[in-house]
Amino acid sequence: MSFLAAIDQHLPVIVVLAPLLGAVLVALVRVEIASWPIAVLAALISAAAAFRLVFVVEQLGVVSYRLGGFAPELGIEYRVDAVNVLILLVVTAVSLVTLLYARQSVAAEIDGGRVPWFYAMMLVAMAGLLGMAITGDAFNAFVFLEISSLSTYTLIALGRDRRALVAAYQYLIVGTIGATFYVIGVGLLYLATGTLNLALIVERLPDVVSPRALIAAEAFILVGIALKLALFPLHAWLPNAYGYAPSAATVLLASTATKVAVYLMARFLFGVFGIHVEIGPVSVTGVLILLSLAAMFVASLAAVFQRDVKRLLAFSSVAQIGYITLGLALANPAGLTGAFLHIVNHALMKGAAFMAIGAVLLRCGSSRLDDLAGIGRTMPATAVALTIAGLGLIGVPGTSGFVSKWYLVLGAFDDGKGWLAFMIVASSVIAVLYVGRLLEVVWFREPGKAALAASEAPLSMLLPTLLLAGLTIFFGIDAEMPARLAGAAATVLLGGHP
Amino acid sequence: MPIARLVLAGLAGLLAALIVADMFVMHHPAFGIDGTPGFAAIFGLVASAAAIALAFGWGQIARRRETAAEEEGRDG
Amino acid sequence: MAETLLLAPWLPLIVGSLLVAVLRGRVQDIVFVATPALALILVWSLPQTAGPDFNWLGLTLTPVVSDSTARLFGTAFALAAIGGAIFALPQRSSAERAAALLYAGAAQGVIFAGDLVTLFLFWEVMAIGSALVIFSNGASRAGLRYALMHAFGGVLFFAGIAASIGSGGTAIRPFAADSIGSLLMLAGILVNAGAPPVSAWVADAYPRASWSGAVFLSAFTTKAAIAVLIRLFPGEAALIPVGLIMAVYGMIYALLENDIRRMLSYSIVGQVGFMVVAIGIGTPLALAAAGAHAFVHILYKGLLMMAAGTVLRATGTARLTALGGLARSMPFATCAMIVGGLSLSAMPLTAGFVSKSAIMQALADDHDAVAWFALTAISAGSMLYAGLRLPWFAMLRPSTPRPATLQATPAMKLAMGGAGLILLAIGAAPGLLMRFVPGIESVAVLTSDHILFQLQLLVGASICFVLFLRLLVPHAGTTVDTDWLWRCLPQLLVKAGSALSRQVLAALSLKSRVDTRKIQAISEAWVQRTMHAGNWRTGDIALVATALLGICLLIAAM
Amino acid sequence: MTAIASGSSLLGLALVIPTVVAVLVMLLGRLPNLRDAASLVGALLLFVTIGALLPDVLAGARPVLPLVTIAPGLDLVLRVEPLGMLFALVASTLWIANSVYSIGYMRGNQEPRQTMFFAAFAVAIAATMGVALAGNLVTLFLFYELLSLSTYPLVTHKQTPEAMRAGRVYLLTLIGASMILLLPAIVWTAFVAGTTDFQLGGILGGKIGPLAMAVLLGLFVFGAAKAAVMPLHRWLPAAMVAPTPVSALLHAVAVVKAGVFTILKVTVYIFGLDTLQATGASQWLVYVAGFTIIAASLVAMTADDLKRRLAYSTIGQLSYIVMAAALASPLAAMGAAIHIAAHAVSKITLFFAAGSVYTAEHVTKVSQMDGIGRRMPWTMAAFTIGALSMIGLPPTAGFLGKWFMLAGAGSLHEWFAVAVIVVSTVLNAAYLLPIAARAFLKPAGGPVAEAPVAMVVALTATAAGTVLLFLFPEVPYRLASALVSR
Repeated sequence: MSFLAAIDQHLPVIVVLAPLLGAVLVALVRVEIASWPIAVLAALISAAAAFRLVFVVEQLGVVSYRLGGFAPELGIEYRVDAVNVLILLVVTAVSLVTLLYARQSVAAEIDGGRVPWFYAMMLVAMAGLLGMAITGDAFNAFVFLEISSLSTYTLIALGRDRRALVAAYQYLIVGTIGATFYVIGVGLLYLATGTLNLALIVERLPDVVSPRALIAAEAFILVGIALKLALFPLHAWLPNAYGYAPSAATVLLASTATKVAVYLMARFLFGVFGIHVEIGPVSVTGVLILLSLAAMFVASLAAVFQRDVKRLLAFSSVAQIGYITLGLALANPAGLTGAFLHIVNHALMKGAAFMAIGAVLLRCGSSRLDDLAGIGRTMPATAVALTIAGLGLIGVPGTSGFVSKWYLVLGAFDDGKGWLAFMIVASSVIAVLYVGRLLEVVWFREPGKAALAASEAPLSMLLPTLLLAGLTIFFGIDAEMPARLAGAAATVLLGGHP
Repeated sequence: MPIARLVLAGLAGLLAALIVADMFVMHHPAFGIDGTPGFAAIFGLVASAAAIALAFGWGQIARRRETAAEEEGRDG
Repeated sequence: MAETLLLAPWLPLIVGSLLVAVLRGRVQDIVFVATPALALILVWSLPQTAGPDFNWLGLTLTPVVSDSTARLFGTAFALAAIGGAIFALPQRSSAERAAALLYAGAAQGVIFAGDLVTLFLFWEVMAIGSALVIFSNGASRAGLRYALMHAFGGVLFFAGIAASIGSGGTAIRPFAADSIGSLLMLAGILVNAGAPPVSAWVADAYPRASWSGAVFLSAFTTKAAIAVLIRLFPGEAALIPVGLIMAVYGMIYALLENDIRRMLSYSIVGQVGFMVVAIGIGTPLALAAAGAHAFVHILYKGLLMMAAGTVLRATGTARLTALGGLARSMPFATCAMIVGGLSLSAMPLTAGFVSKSAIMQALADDHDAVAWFALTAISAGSMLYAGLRLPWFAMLRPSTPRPATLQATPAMKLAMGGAGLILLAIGAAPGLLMRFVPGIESVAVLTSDHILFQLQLLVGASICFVLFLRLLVPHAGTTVDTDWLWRCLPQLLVKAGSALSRQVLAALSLKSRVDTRKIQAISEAWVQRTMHAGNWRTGDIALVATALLGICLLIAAM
Repeated sequence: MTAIASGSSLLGLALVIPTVVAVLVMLLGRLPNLRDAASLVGALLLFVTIGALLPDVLAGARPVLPLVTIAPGLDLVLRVEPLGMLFALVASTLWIANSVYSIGYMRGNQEPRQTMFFAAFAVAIAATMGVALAGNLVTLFLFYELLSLSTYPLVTHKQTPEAMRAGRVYLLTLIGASMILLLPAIVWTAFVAGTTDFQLGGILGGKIGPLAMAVLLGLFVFGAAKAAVMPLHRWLPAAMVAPTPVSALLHAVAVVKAGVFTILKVTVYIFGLDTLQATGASQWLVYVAGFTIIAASLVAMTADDLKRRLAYSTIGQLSYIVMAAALASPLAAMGAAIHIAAHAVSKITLFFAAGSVYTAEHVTKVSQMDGIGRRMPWTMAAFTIGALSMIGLPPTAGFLGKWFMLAGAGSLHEWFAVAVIVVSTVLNAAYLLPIAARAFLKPAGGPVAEAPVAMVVALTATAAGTVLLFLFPEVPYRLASALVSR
């Protein structure tokens, strides 16, 4: 057995362990200068492992890793298939790019002494998210959920604005409620089936005698996750959290945190309960479609009226999550492909957008819309990245946003829901409004004092920003790779073989 | 205006002569009445008078003293 | 076949137009006179066979084809161009010369066109050429009005052709005015013919040309329209009333007019009215008569315009109020004016008598009493203005004559003399005209009853003239005409419209201001409350989440 | 097979050449002569490339060049068909004239930022080629947007507050309309028809009701705001602040033509003329376009600013094409196609003349043009020819398209359309001829002094082209026939 093959065997655990160990290392060293390289290295290892996993999974289909070698009933199983490998890839890649980006932004936004804490928390959050994605154990997922949540509260609280503390507190309470709901649901499942392993739960579900307990479990779990993924109308924590967190943290959270929650929901919906289960007279898909649509429209409209760009983008995120859950609710290959594509694409473009705003914040000290006036003249490259990201949010052809919406529309039609396709298109029109408003200010307004004083973002921030923006364009023109991965994920979720 | 009266008398004489001559020629009337000797003379008198009356009357109504002089001057 | 194209009568004229634009001096003079002469030769050498075809834009174009109508009009147009060119030799304006030759060439093109598209193309070039003749005299506003009128007539004709092309291709054939397409065609042609309600363009435009340019203008446009009517709408009954109105209109306005050239322009409309009536009758005789009258009319109206041009050139004015007593100083022009005026009045032994007789004969044969009597009466009226009023007030009446600074040159005299001689020759020997106007040989012209009839009519008119001379004295001023429709009405409409729109706008803006304020208030409240754009309290979030869960559980419990 | 293969490589070249020119221009910024030579040579090469495509297309070949597959069922493809061929031919031909003219204009007026100008121009041409040769709606949309973006720096070239404001209106209208209307229309089409490929006879027949079809058509027509159908016409007069070569680009070579081209292409290849005719879904557009024609002509009559008058003239002329497309008859569609070419060559002449007058005498208003024809005879003679073409008088190109439009309207008994054309012809004459009359008939007031030679050469060439196109309409006619034949 070669060295590489040995590593291949342990890839699932490397993905999670690398950032966790990195965090510990950063926390122990506690030197400002050293923390960033360590964090980047940890993220790099994790990303490399995730990247490798993609190939392994494509070959093997499913990679199961038993921690400590215990049988699934007792121990914890890490289970990687086409679905979560995509999530792993997104989370690690975006985290890596975010960390690359973070150095100067963090140096400017966070007090020197707290910088190591920040990186440590970033890594912990990353590890938590990865763990949620990779684990095949319902309770273990809860543990990772808590890990990621706790670190996230800290990250938000590190924001220099005092409102960041309020936002963090709010998120803490809401997140705890969500986690509690989730763990109650898992407990109910355990009572019914006697196991916490998802695969085993699925096996045993047909024998469950009390459907009520099951439905109650489903309700607790789904509402709990919905809180975490900011499904409308449980999204109210998100704009504040994203708005006041340090820029780098916002990038990480916006690009990955909600996506992992979406993944978890998909896992439970498709893998455990079955998407077509009905809660009484109400079908899950119907409710989900309804809420998704509400998110798409109401949150988009709310974004139109925002005065702070970070909040604007945050509301936009709520809307974009609506697209993703809509894709889940469609529950057909095209719709699911669209949903997973959008997870990828939204991570890229929202990451780019928040990175650009972070750069503006660094240079102008404000993310208020009015202060961005004319920034296109003094920070052209940043503004270009912001523009590309904005176009992606609209779904302009040539950007990746178009491709994912294309699949969503396709899915709607496949489902015989032409009106839904129309709604998708119509909500994109609202996106035109808020993105147009942003771009109008950035490019066409006369520069204000702040904008005139600003200079182009430092290269270390600019390059990651442009990288994500560039990928947004690239995947808009050649979406073969992400479409293939998302398609595989959809196939797996729908019960087929990859 | 003696000259005018002279001319008028001359024309009247000419017309009388023509009418007389008209009585001695073979007519090819198309509508009957136009074959009557002297019809054309009477018709000519009446028609001309009517034309003058019509034109004069219309001139009283529609004639404007001012010309489009400013433009004619400019246009040459 | 294609070499027939080289015999196209319009070709030397259009080439000549370009040459004249480039050349100067004596060579230009030669080209200017020689090309119409060459055109006349070509009119008669062109074989009356099927013309050559060209494919253009998916259409089959026949740029030149000859028949007897074409030859008749072609001859008249060529003569007018020759006479006009000779007459215009003292006029040194290269622009006018080039425009005149282009105009004459396009008119020939209309006559010899073998299909509707070619016809229309030349029709438009004719409009451009004639407008340029007016423009070349510096008459920008009149030229623009003229150009707009012809753009209007042209596009009507164009639309008609384009609409009719679906049913029957582009062949030149008789149409019936029963579809909108053919009605559009008819309307377009009638605009050029000077039919009501746009008749006023003739008198508006032609007098704005130079003393020589008006000679060309008087010849082509309206008569080309007559030729086209003969080809496309023979026997269209609607033309009879149209022609009658034109004849009456032309007579009345000519009787009132002070400016000689405006009077002659009104007279054109009146005389074209005779032809239009004849085309409306539509019998072979009537059509031939219309053609013959057009031929003769081109000659005598040309002669009259030359006489008027001579007076204008000599004295600087063509207003009757400013003229008089010129007979002695300008005997040649006076003679020309009298010959032309008498020919217009159809005096026996002039050419006008021949062609008008043919028209009256056609009306009589068709038993069209109303038209016959009306046109007979108008003939008497024509005598009043053209045979009597014009020469009397312009030349003969005793008055202190304005000094004639520029005497007619030999070339001008040659042109006038030539035209006058042809008119008298045809009048004396009608066979000259009848020979190449097949169909009117049967008309009795120089018979004793006919001559006597006409003489009585004219002498009767003369008696009236002497009797009512005071009523016919020219006055300065203009008569309100149909051009009020496009010269005054739009201004009134614009004024009224802008006043109205200003009020409407004021009302609207007041209303919209109120509305926007209201909308703003509502939207802001909506944003604050409904859109969740503000901050939620944490408790609210928890409440919503719990409620959602509760609903789920409630449903599950049921 | 070889023909098609070479055809596809030519397609690629059509995009590559202007792109390379753009890069070269940027690189050669310090060497103005070489830089401008690059533009000229590029224009010539592009013309040759497009010209080389012509025989194949006329012979019935439809070369295809797949660019990239975004995702299954979502391709970027270039494909030549007669209408695109015509548009590409027009744009590439006029690029030559415009390059010559621009060099004269930019140097004559000592404009700043010339390198940026020529580079953006070349990119705009590349985008135009993409629009013309697009094989499906998605490809067309991409290049359409690229065209909007690449012309923005040209519109704001002067960088005055007024220019920036105009650029804002320009970009917001064009991009906004395309995002809000055109893109949904494309997506809708894609999912109704299952494809966005342009296919003769349309792809929507029988798949969508008449009302929905009318709505979809509306999305396309107003989404393609470059066509300036009222009420989305304001950007065009606003963009008049740009230098004249840019106006020429907007009005003649690329931008507005891209708009009407899109509409015409959509009516022919997406809806299908027969389908539109059978359902009457485009009837409303006849009225809207007709209103635009008349209203624009009336506004033009009141405009004293020369370029503004020309801008409203363009709005009217564009709606001729839109109206002809809405008539949905083969004849009218042919007229629309031919009018794209005819209007391009004559409107570029008018703008060249306007710019020439500006360069030589800094005259921008009609009321200042007394006797200018005597001082600048070549310029104003060309202007007059262009004006005649706008009116549609023979022997100028404007006649050609009008002929087919009228024939189409007449054969369908669309008397409203006929009346609009009749009235607007008179109005066109009423606002254009006075300029020529004023220029030539008023006293000269000065010696003959023409604009720089390059400009005079360019405008003389396009004026000659206006007449030559009338005399030899073979190529546009055959392409237009191929457009509607099956």
